[in-house]
Amino acid sequence: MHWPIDLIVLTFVIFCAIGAISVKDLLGTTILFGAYSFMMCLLWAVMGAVDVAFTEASVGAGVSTVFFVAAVFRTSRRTKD
Amino acid sequence: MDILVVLFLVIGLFFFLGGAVGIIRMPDFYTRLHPAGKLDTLGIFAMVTGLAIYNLHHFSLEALLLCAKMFLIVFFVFLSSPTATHSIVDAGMRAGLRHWTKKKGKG
Amino acid sequence: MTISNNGVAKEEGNTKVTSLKSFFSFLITFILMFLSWIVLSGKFDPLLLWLGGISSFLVAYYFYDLLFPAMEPGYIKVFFRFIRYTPWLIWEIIKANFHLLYLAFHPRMKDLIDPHIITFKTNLKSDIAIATLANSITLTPGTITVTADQDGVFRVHAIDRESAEALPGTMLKKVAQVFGEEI
Amino acid sequence: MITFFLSIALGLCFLMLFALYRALFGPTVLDRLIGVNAIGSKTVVLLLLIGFLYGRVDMFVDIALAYAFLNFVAVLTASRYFHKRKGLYEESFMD
Amino acid sequence: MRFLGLIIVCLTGALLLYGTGEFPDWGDPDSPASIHLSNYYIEKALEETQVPNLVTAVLADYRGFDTMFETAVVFCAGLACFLLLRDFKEKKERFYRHTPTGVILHVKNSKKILKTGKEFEHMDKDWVPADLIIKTVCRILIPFIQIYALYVVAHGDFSPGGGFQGGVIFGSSLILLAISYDLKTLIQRVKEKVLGIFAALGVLIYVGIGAICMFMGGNFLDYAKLAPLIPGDPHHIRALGMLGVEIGVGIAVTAAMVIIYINIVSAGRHDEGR
Repeated sequence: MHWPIDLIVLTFVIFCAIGAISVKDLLGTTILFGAYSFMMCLLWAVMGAVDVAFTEASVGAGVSTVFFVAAVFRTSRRTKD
Repeated sequence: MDILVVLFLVIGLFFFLGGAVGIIRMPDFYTRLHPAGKLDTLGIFAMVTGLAIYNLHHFSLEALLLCAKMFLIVFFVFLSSPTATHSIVDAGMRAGLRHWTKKKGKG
Repeated sequence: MTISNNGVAKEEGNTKVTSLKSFFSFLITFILMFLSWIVLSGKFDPLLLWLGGISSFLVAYYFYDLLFPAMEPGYIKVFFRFIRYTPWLIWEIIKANFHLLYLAFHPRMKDLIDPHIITFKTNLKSDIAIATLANSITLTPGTITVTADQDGVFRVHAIDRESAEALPGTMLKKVAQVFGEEI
Repeated sequence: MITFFLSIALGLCFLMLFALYRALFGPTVLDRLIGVNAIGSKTVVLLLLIGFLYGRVDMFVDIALAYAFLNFVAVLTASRYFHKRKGLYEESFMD
Repeated sequence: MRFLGLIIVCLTGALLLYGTGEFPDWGDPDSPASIHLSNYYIEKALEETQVPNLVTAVLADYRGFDTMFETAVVFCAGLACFLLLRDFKEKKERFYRHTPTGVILHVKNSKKILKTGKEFEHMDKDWVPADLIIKTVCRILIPFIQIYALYVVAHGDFSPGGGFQGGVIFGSSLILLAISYDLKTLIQRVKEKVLGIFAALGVLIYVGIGAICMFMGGNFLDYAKLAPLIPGDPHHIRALGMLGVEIGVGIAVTAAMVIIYINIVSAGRHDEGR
């Protein structure tokens, strides 16, 4: 019934993933990864897996972004490749 | 009643559209924040109001509490969204990003 | 359990008054937390109500000084005045949002906008008044607060001349009236 | 009404594309941050709409609330980075 | 070399896509995954456990061991961050700030610790003054976030959520305190020792409930055997046992998240901030 939303959000997820691995700046990668998690949460919610969506929203989008930024803050922002 | 719901939702969508177009068209970072931070806030307000009205079709205590819960989201967004906007602007200022002005705007 | 840089006035000598105040702030935090628990939960099961009571007690016991650092009796008046301020603010936000919409859809947008930064000083003292004014300025489109410090100096980024000119006027008066401060 | 909600949700998905453009191709990191913030605020409403589509709003409101809060935390953390480290381009990052 | 990698990745992807052709259809009722166990769970779970949320019933009751070791993994992650990063060495350089004027003193290579009082205070190189607006707004928001997190923990039976999500939200509300003020404020409020004890205590609550079930004569984590200990309707005893387990998970996850954040952001020195 909700396949259009499903399809569109899935496309966005792929865009976010490609962006997250192709950006050179690590902070930018972190932020894009947060966007990826947001989209992923939406995708789970569209599929009806409510608990998984909640976990993704809380862990993937919130805390892991915070941890990644903290790690970037203590190391450097460049990638080697 | 349904007309009201449709009206609110369409107004909210219109605000969101304005925000999205603003994000694309504005010339620099600071001016982009204006539509992003504020039109979205009002869009959330309008859309949640519409959805809450739709939720009150079958009036009961549970529906009322659910509406209160929805407006908790609105309360939260109205507190947090301007703070996030301010924080981003402050970060840009400290990072030393120049703002776009009319005279040397071509660059 | 106090925050050192919070501006909590520690007057020596009248610890009794301080403890009474902190008890009141604990009580009000507890009531607020319990109300929000009921709104969130929506179930009136005795077990869940007990759990709600225990959780709001824990939050209020450990973090009572976050919501109200020093409870004053005047806060209730401030609350009602703040409720009266909100509709005006929302109306102002809606009115000004259409201006921003007009800007965003205008084909020659770059001729209309003229971003610049203005600075002005106010006499607001308390943290919460400054934060309210700053957030109100940010919510009213056309202007974003860049910095606001303890002395009440605001730096505001405005998107065009028109919204910059209207700035410190009515909103400052209303906010000062809500929090009972001089302009 | 359900069809109308579905079309509104599709419209929001379409608008998300603009914000996603800014998040993917934004010239600076802060532009990406704006894009992510805009995506977050749209998604809150989208989650509520999906809840109405499934007819179980009481479940989806929880996720939307958590979502609004965690979006705030993520944006605040990322911008707090610049409050502590000065400079948008750091450590000969540009060369 | 990169070209070779691309080819390999594409080949693997093509192979995987080829493999999906053999899968059962999406939502196929005759697929192997949904003929054995799922039906049992869907039919019997509500009747046996009195918990409306099926996912919680499966996670905390039918597969209780799984969740227990997940909690142990989170605890181990916190422990690993602590052991790898925590730095107990004494600092060589010290920074002091004169409060009224804001002048910063930089003391190198001295064992002597200056006296700090009303005039001078410790500070760190990375410290920036907390932003007024962010500080005030976060101060107002944090209690509401915490009550929401506790609500998520307590309502794991009825609505989505549970111990893990609630714990993460509670932990990020404490992290928000560190972001909006500074790290010292968080450490003053919630001591490091307390965090460590809580992280272990959460796992202990989980294991302890399981062990009590064993002492009462049942299997490990068989909540039905708890019925003589707790007054009330014996039908709901499984739901109550699950609630206890969720609370344990919540405590462990909260403490582990805060430990990880503190140790990462200050590189184990716990001194960012004043």
